Amino acid sequence: MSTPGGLLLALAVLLPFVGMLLGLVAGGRHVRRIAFATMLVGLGIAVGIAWAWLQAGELAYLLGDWSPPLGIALRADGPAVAMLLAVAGVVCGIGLYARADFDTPAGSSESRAAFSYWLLLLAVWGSLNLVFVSGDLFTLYVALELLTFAGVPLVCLAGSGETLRAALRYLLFALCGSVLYLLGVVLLYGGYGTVDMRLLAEAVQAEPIARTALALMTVGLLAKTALFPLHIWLPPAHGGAPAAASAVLSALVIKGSWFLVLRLWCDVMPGVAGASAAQLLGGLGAAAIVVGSVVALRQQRLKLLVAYSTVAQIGYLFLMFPMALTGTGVHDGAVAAGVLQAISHATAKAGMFMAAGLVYAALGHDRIDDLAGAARALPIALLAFLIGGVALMGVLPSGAYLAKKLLLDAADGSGQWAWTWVLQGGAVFTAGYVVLVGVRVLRRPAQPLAELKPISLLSQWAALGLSLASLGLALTAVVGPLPASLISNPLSPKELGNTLAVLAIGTLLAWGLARRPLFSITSGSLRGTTQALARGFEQGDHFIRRWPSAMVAMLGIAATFGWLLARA
Amino acid sequence: MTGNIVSLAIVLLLLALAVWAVVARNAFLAIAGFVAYGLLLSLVWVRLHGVDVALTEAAIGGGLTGAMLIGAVSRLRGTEAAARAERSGAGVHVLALLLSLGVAATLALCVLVLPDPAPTLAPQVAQNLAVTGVGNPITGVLLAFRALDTLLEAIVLVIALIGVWSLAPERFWGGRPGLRHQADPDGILAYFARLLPPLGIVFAVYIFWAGADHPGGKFQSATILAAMWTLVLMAGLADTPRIDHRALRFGIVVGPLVFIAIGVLGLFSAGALLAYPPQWAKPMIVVVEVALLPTLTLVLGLLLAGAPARRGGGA
Amino acid sequence: MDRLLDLFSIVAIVAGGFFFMAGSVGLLRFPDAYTRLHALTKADNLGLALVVIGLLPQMDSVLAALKLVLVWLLVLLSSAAVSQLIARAARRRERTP
Amino acid sequence: MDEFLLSAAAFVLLMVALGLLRVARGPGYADRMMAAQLLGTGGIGALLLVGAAVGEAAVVDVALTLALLAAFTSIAFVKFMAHKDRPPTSEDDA
Amino acid sequence: MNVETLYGLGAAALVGIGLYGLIVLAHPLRKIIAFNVMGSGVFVLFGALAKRGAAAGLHADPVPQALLITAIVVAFAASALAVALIVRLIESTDSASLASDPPDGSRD
Repeated sequence: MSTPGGLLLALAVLLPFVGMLLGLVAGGRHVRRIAFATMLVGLGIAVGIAWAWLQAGELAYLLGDWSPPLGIALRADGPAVAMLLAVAGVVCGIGLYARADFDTPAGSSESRAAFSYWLLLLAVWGSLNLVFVSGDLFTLYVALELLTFAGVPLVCLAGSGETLRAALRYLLFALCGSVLYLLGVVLLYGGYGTVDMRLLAEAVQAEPIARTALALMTVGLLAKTALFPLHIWLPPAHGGAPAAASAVLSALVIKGSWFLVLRLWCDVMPGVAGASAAQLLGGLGAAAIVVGSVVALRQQRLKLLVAYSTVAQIGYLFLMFPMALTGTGVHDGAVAAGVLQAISHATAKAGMFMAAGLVYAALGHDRIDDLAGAARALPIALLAFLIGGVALMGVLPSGAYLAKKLLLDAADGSGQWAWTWVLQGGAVFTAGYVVLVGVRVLRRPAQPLAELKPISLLSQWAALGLSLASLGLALTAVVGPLPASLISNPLSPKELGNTLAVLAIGTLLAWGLARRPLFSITSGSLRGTTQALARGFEQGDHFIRRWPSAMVAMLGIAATFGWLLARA
Repeated sequence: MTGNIVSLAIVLLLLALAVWAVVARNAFLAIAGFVAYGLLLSLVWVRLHGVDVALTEAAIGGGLTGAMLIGAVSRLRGTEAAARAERSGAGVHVLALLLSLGVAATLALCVLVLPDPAPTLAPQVAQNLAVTGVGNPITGVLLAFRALDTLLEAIVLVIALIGVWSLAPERFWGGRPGLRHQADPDGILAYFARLLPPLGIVFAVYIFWAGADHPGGKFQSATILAAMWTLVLMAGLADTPRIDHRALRFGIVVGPLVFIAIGVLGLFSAGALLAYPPQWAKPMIVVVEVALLPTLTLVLGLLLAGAPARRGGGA
Repeated sequence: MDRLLDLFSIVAIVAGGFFFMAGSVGLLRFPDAYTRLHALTKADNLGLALVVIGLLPQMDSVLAALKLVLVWLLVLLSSAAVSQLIARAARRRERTP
Repeated sequence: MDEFLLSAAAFVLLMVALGLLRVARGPGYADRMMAAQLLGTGGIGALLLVGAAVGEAAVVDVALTLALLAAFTSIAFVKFMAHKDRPPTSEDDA
Repeated sequence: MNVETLYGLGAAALVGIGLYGLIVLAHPLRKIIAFNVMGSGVFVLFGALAKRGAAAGLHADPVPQALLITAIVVAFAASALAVALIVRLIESTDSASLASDPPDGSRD
């Protein structure tokens, strides 16, 4: 049955595509105008959906009035509504940022980059909305492909050889992931005669077909999400794209496949996905945090640092699985934490990429070692960067803080002490690169900075706005559906001590692992050891990002999942 | 019994061709194998009683994909030799073999333990097909029960086209896709290009109209039309249009936009988005298919032509 | 009458099958690319022609029969094109021993 | 009759499969293309036979689509060869 | 063994063959071919399932067949985008290698 307000779900999906089609035919300068008009209406629809959800609870819409299994149903529960709303906000923020970058230059009727960027941005948005609300696994396959086809050209908008290579890697690897996902869908249809998630959830049994399907689909989606060790394509793609495109890719595109993993494990097949397989997902997440963060500290360019921090942050998104699936049903708090984490990453990472782009645009480079004095020259942009980083560290009142709190509760509840360590330790790594960049940009320059190129004020505020949104996300707990009791006084000795400890250890990490010493203290043998260790990580990362290793890793993980699921 | 022997022969040949397409010494031969493989796949679909799928596979699998790959091979510029040097070591080969064997074996196991009787939606489709007014159940699924998928399919193609166009070098934006083909001096190609398209167009129209009640439909029809268009382009008889041409852009978006418009109309006339009012279902479906035909033809043809590569002012 | 038509079909199709066999054997046994090409083009076109002729009486309508003939003509066309291509490839092979 | 048609289809397929051995043996580029050619013709023949056997009239449409697209693909191959004096990457030709 | 199982097993083998090619082949164009082989394996599997679902006077379950048509189109779009990328990559770098530069960690 369709619910009141359910139609909004269909509109949220169709509107961005209509905007894209109209933009395509109108062309030229109209493209950007149409994109902004679409954003305005789309944001309205997203708010409307949230409103309807608060009134009525879950929303549903049957397209063509055909009910599943014959027809396709759109549904939105809490996580879907939250993601819809967040994505609408982030798209608008990114749009404001990109307004100046992707303008049709005077004298030309249409420019390639602007035309493509706005249309692809709308395409990404429509596809993501479809991912969030579709209740049909096959439609989701199409949605994932849409997302990939829109994301790949964004990578190489700049058109250089290196970005083309990155885009091709991304496309090919993502395609492998899609085939595996489709294979799972096919198996599920063969076993249960439907691709509707709700009906599948009722029908599915812990038997070989469902296990194989889950293992294949999960690993396919992990490849599209770029969870370590399947992050073969992410750093070059996110690091090489124009900042406005990187923001889309890093903040939004990877969330689509992640969200689908969440759906599969927690909604469709929680009975098939046992606790031990969830431990593996969490374990990969933990590995992603360590490797991604260490390699991020080794980067010489700001954008690549942010790209590798995305590798680490994707790991955080998967830490919720061990807490959510403990073998006794699904822990809602952990799921909420995952969604919250995704949203805080989406906002903060968009802000950070945008800030990095502004730095590049103003200085003509983004070499971290040469950023001395940048904080004074570009206060808003670097504030946006650092606030985004601080928000990701999980400091009050950021969304990441709330997510961490929820997960710690869940971990306590199920007695999983090991994960509390990972959760606490993760913040330390984030602190590491925040401190690293902070120290570099706050330093006094040896010689005065060269003439800065003008950058758009709107873009700077858009970046800062998104970062601030991430930092203030925990406040939604006060008004929203989450318990406000999770928030404590940020200046209480416990919180303050925690934050300071995280910063201190982060500083230590930055000192030990960064390529250039953080302070001009003569480095002792300790730093020699940590440097060797960091180089080892880098080489390991390089090895695992070669095509054959990544493919072998993909299938190896699938096999491990299969084994764990069969054992449970 | 005899049927099984035919199927066994088909499967064995299919596997042999798949191996050929994968391990062939160079890309050209691999594609030759792949085209033959695509042809044989149509036979598989006929054996599996999927004539609609067979038509699609015949048009896309061997046809368009094969021609597209061949076009790409001529532009590889010796990168194949370089790729050979990059070949992975024996260890990787063994590992790859083991893992793919593992996946294949797991799948085979799944095939053997599939539930019996098989779950199916065929009765539900048969029961509800009358409402849609079309006789071909697949058309019914594609344009009524799962209309969203078909709409998204058209949008996927448009997005892929935007992606392909976005690869153009800056200076060629708005220009013509692909290389300019010279008319073949000895005329054989031009001869083919004059002979085949009329045939193809008649057949495409036939397949299109058949689609409502028999196997066929807009997609298969559009693929044939796109192939004929490409043939004319290859022979140098016509040139690709400039991508900033207004009429071209309009043709690209008309299908999905009309589809969405009719879907919204359903909201008022039938009470749900993408629903058709009962007596009007078939005419509406035909309108959607007619609108999708130019979109699919243009997009498929342009995807084959590639990114804008020339300025190509004037006609 | 039906019996007679069936018999005709059977004879024609068996003959067609024979030519396909001849094509394959020729492809395998003949000594060089040229003779192989010669054997092949004869064999497969004749084979398909006979199969088509054999199937004609089995068709329900004139339209179907017409389509059948068209299939054969189109295959003939493409095989002519491809043979030319193959001959060119074989010639080059000869030039560069 | 249907049994016969199916057997004939199986026979044709087995024969063209025999031709595939040529691909394994080579030696040249031309020979492999010939095998592909034989396979195409045989495949369409088998398709027609199977279609007549199962009484699915639309199979002729499939065959026609295949023939049309095969002609198109062959021309693409020819065009490609005409452009290149030699295939760019046929190491077994050199 | 019935026909559907036969094709189902064949499909499993096709997926394996395609996967193997995807892992070991170096040239991206060859990967595309392998990807298509693997994809068609998935399609044939789906087709076999559709055949198993024959009921109510239909020779096969039409829903998977309709999904297959969509999936074939999507796979074609994927191949087209990939081919365009390969052509453009070769045009601008004269190389189709996907390998990235090694980390220069040893230089500091």
